[in-house]
Amino acid sequence: MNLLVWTLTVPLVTAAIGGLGGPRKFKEAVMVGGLLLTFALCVATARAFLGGAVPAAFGDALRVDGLSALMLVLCGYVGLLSATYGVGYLRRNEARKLVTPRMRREFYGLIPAYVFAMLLVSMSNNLGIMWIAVELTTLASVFLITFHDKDTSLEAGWKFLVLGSLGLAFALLGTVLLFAAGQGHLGEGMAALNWTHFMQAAPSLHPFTLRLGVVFALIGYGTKAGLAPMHTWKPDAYREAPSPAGVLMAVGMLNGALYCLLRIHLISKAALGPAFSGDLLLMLGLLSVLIATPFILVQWNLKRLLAYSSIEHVGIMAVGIGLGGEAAAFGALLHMTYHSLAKPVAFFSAGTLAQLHSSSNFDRIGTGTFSRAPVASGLLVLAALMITGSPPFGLFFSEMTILKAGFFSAHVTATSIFLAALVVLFCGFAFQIGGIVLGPPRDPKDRRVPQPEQFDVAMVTAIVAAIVAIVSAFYLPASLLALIHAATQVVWGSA
Amino acid sequence: MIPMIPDALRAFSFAMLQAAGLLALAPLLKTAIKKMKARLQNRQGPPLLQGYYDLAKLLRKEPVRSETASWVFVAGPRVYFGAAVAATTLVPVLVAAAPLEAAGGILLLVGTLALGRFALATAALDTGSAFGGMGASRDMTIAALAEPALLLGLFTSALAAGSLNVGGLVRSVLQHGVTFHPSDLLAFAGLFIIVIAETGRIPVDNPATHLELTMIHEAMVLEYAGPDLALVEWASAVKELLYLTLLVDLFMPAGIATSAAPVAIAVALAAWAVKVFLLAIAVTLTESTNAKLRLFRVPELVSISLGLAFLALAIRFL
Amino acid sequence: MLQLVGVGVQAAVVIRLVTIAATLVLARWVRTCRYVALGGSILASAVTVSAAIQVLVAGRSLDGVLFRHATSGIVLSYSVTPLSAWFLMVFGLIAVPVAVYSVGYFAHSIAPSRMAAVGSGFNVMLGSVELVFVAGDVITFLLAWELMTLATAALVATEHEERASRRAGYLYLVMSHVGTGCLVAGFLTLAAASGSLSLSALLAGHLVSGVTRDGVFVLFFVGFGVKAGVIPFHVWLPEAHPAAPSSISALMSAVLITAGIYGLFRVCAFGLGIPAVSWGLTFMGLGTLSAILGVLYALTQSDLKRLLAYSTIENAGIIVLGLGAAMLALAYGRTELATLAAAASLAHVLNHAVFKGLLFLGAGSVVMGTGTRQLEQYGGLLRRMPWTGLFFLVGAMAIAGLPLLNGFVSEWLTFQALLLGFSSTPGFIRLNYPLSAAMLALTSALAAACFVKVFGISFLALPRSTAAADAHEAPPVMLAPQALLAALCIGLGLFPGVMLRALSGVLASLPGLQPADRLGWGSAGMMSPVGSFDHVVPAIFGVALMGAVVAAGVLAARTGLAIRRVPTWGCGGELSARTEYTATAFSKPLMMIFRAVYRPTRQVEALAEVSPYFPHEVRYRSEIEPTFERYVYGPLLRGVLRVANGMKVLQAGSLHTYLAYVLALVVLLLLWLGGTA
Amino acid sequence: MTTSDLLILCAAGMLVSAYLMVGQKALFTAIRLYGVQSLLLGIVTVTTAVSESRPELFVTAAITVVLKAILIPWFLMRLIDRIGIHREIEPFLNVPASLLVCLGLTVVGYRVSTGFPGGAQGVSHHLIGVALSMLLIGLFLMVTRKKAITQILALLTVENAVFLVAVGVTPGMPLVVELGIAFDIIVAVLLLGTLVRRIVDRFESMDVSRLSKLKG
Repeated sequence: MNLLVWTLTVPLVTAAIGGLGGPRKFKEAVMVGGLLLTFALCVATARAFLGGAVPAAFGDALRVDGLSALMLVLCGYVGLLSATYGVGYLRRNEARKLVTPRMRREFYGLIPAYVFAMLLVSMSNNLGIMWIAVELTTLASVFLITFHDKDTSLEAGWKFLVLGSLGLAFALLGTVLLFAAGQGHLGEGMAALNWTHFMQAAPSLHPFTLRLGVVFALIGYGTKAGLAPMHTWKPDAYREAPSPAGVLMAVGMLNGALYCLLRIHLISKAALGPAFSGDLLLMLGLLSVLIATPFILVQWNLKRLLAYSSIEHVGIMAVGIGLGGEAAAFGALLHMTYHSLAKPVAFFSAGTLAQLHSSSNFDRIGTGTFSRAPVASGLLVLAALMITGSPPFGLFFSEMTILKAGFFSAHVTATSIFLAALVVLFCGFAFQIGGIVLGPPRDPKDRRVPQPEQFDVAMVTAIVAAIVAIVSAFYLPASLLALIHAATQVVWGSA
Repeated sequence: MIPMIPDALRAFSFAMLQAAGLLALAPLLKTAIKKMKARLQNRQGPPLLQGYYDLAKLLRKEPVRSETASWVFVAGPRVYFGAAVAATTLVPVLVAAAPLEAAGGILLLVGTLALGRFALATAALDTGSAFGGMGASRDMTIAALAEPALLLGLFTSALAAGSLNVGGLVRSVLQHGVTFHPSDLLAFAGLFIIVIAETGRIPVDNPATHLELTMIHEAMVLEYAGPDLALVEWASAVKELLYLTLLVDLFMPAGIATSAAPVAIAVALAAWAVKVFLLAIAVTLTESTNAKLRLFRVPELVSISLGLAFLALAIRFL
Repeated sequence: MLQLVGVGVQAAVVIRLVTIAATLVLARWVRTCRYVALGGSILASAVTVSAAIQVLVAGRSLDGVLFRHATSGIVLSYSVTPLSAWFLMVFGLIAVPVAVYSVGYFAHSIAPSRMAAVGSGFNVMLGSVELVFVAGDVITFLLAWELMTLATAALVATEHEERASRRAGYLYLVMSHVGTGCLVAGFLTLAAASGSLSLSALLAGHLVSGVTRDGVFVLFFVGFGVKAGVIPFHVWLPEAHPAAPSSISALMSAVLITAGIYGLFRVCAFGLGIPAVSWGLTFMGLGTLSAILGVLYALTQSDLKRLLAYSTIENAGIIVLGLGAAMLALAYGRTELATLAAAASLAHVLNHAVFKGLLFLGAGSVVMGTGTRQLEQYGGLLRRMPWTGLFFLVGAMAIAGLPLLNGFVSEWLTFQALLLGFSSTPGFIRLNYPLSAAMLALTSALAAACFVKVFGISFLALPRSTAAADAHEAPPVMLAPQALLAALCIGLGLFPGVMLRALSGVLASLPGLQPADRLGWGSAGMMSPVGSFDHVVPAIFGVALMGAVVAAGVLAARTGLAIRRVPTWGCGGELSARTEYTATAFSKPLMMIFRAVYRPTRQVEALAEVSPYFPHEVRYRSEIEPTFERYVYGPLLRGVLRVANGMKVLQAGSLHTYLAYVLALVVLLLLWLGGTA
Repeated sequence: MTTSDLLILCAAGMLVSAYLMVGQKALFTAIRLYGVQSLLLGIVTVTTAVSESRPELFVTAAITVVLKAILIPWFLMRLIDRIGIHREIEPFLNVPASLLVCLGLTVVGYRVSTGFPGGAQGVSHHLIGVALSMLLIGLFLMVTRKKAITQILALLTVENAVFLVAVGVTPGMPLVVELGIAFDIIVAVLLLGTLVRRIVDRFESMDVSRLSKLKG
């Protein structure tokens, strides 16, 4: 059976088993094992691609090119991480009698399901399938957001669902309009919605319809990616979702949505030239970075902080793509890669701290966590340095690449604003993280005495993720690098 | 470039000679001013040799030191004295060349005097008496305010003469012929004020006061006795003479010897004595016609001299 | 030989990395960890210095590749120019002694649990500074620059339980980061113009012109000015220095500031083509301002390290003043003058590093010995800590610019530059030279007053607190470095020619300058390049001075009588520390005279029981107004936060608002698309 | 009357239904209006299928009618019966003003529709114009209405608009995609429904404007 199909089946099956029930150990084993296998399959697929093959299934509805391959590997990796961390996460809650059977079912069922949806997005070559897959991620994440079933989580869930569905409606309209733009040039049936066909037919697409379609598609998928001003669901969702799910959203959903944006952008680029959708992306990206800035400066909650940081990062990537040019595109993809590697560390350490203090609000966490949770705090600082693009970590290089491209391009003013925002962002982050990590240890008389930090599977996952992220800054496996370059070829091929 | 050994020897012996001469004459100047002042107040005043008697007495006295003081207290007067004496080797007195001209010029001179002051002020803090600190603080304050005016005044002449080395300066003035330029007057006035301030004369400081609270220099050396005090007094006297000589060199070098011929030397000596004496009279008149200023009025005085110096510079070179 | 240099640079980096790794691994074994960290640091610095000296000797710069970031295709390259070699040498002269000192210092004042962190931070900081000096391309430079900032910030916040330390660290971090932002913008603008990333290509000048050029200049000036501590970008400095451990403070003053100066030299002065007149004037003006305000603020401080920090601002000002003179000279095409001024500036970089390093190390010993930074708590330390006292005195005299010590040398050169500038600059602009000269004179005199106060109040007379009364002398391992630096102060003071000879090649390598061999006069003397305007040979004078001092000693010792020790007269009362003159009192007259600058506020309350004329206790507190903090940075920060808070309404929690954003965006885009194909 | 007239009539009908939704507050009526709207959409689909002889559109029509004109309205009615809340509370913008805004939005929609191949005349032009206007009006409803149910209805209106476009300007989406989309919509509606239930249970109200704890 086809490699891609396997890659999709495994997480689906895992989800099914996880959702059904059974002893905890068994479920844990299934989830971790399944997602490990999935990751392996993703890597295998990528290898196959690098081997020169173009893995495809269902008449090119699923097709793996450079971009997809990169996405697959990243999604697989993040899926695995969130599975292992998730096991630890749930165990911690079990230990504190916080877990209901419903939660177990949802947790072990939804996380693999989510991974499945992400993978489906990443390998979809058919705009219709792509849309359906994205919708699936949305539906799955609603449960994860309302996982803890608190007032706030209901609120967050509702907002997410309404905004998300609206976005998807727009995305659908966009898809329809793109399809309409290709009247009679796309062929018949299922294949008519294939991205590859669009690329071939690009010159003969009807420009206005196409423009309209691109606009709606960008808004639609932009909502999922969390580009401003459609970003508003993100802080709420991230705060409410359990950290493992948070990672899936912050990396998986973000990458997936970015993937969709890229596909649309590429069609429009092929048909209308890079300027049209490029400028739109640049504008939205810049807006995102600018919007994220003040909220990071005056933030009151650790996870919301991370949410705004991911709004910032999707903005950075959008800017990178919008700037145009191979260097910038490469920078954006490199940024995506490094972000996918670094963000989990942030989520895991923050999640741990939040669990220890049974809240992610700064006032509850207090100051001087170094003294009571050295490992988590250390990782948090490390992660903060990484995601603020400090040297010598990877994001420094990717941001430098983008900035350089920006100053070399015609968009100097935009890039300068962008740079200024980055500076302020860094300061805000330093302030917030420093505020909780440093300082005197909170007084022992405090009644909300935090849990002690213990060395469990979640912690191990966090540490491993951190090591991977650090090493990757200096050394990326040649094959992964090849993938990034291949992806760059797709996004800004000389062809 | 560095003077060969024989020249070095010659230079140093010359230096010693000149230093000794100034050392010998300094007490005389001090007493002379005292006496003239007394006369202006219809008093008899001390005998002209009083300065020498005092020094002799002090040098013979038993040295008394505070038990809270450290070696810095001992070093203070010696460095102060040394600096004052060494400084004399940088200015020409009778011959149009400073003995240690090779060593440096005006900047070094000013620096050396600052060094002496630094040493004495530091030492003054060593005894733990409040007056020492008070004196040190005030002395450093006034010196700090005087410094820019002093240097600017000196720079004016130096720039005019195209040399920052006192000897070279004198020579170039001589060879261009002693001419008068209005800026000289301003510069001179400015520098004269500074000399008054630096030598602790009325209206800045009152060398004759016995009320500690109004003291500046005197307060600083209040804890010294015997030989130490002698060194301080003597050094101050030399410093004063040095300043007057500097004024002479800068503004009325006429008569200074350009060769080592005995006659020339003799003439130079006479000329120098007269000029210094005139300046001494000027100092006396200032002292007796002014009242001592409050400490916080001193800045105004000094800023006047700074203004004068700057004006001199301006009208000379613009 | 030059190949060796390359090896040296790489070797140094490798040693650093290994050291850092080892330090972290050995975290558990505190002693070993400390020795490894500092030993490695010493080794690395030594290697760097040797490399630097080779370049100085060869007089040619050397380029090479350090590390190739395969992922982003970014290449980190190094290029040791004579200029960077000079700064590297300065760096090494301080870094090695400080490391030795820290062997003793850390053992005493760093919590064992933090040894690994501090040790590795120490190495990261030094390594990144080295990298800043040798960076051959923009990315390397920015990377090193940012790393340097982060490491230093972390070290400043070592005592992060103290609010002050956190605040200082954060203030420093933010200001430097804004600076870095400016640098990124500036460098990338140049890079875009040149199409290359190598500094040598970027800084060839002529890349940009007109407004762009001025804009870039401003960017760089801000970027480097922050690090250099030039007023008005100085506010972080007096906060960060006291907060950091003393050996780190020494590094910050002597090395970190120097990195900023390096930038000003490399880019602002000699990297953007022939400087504009306005640039030179800006530098001279702000330099003078920094010098005078720095020393004035230093005067009134009662916290020893804070005082030293302000005096660092003063010296940075003097350096920048010299540089400004050089730039102005270049603008008028006066090579000789430019060379002289640049020489003065570079010389002062070295001298300041030496004596300020010395002073901070001394301060470290004192703080360690007494456990406080407050001058008012010291007194009589010379008895308990004779050696520290002696070395500190040397440093104090050097920084006061007294002859025979190195401070005098660079001040002499600066004065020469200013005077020469006056006589060789056309028009009214020339008048700013004597003004600067006068201010410089005032500065050095005030510095003298300031350090009389520091030394006198802390080391002399009676102890003012029990802490001072039972202070203990620092161990030899901490004294030796001070001895070395003190010796350097004297050596450089007596043989300035040596330094100038070393500078000659450096100056020759700077565009628009000529070799400065005419400055040195033998190895003992200096002379002004034009005619026989002025020269100085401190050594000769030193002999005379020694002679005179000895003579004085003999003269005074002539009477054979034994010395009688008596208590100091306590005005009738019995003498105690409370009757001593305090640091505050010492600087009071100047505070009154310059009240326009200080805007002092004072409150005196006399607690009297019987009659107001006999208070049994008088409380006096006086503080000077932190002008820049209050009128520039405070409002700025508040403004930013206000805006940020205002933005919060965007995320007020109402789903309807969020939907409205989307509606608005859609409608806007639709209108923008219009219709009618 | 020609097919094109029929199409335009239905489209107009849909637009009117959207306007009516804006115009009143009774939830039942709103749901019925939605049902009618979906029915009209179905008719449009069938008509196009006949006129352009595109049999696969019959399936689409079937899905539309069954799903949107019957199932979903039924589900929503049941929902509000359970909850027992029947009237929309005062919206953020009063009715006359809302209608004015919607008028403006319609203008925008039509203006844009002139950019299509059909140009400013022909059926497709009207269909697109109506669709885009409905889309904007739906979105506007979501912005102004406070009740969760109304927001769902508004969302579904937007969905209808999208389908109208699909029918109006495309040769019909591929069947698989159609089914997928339909499935997704069902799930979405169910999800929304359950969420509404939970919200009501929790907050004793369906007023989503009260859900504003999460700020900043």
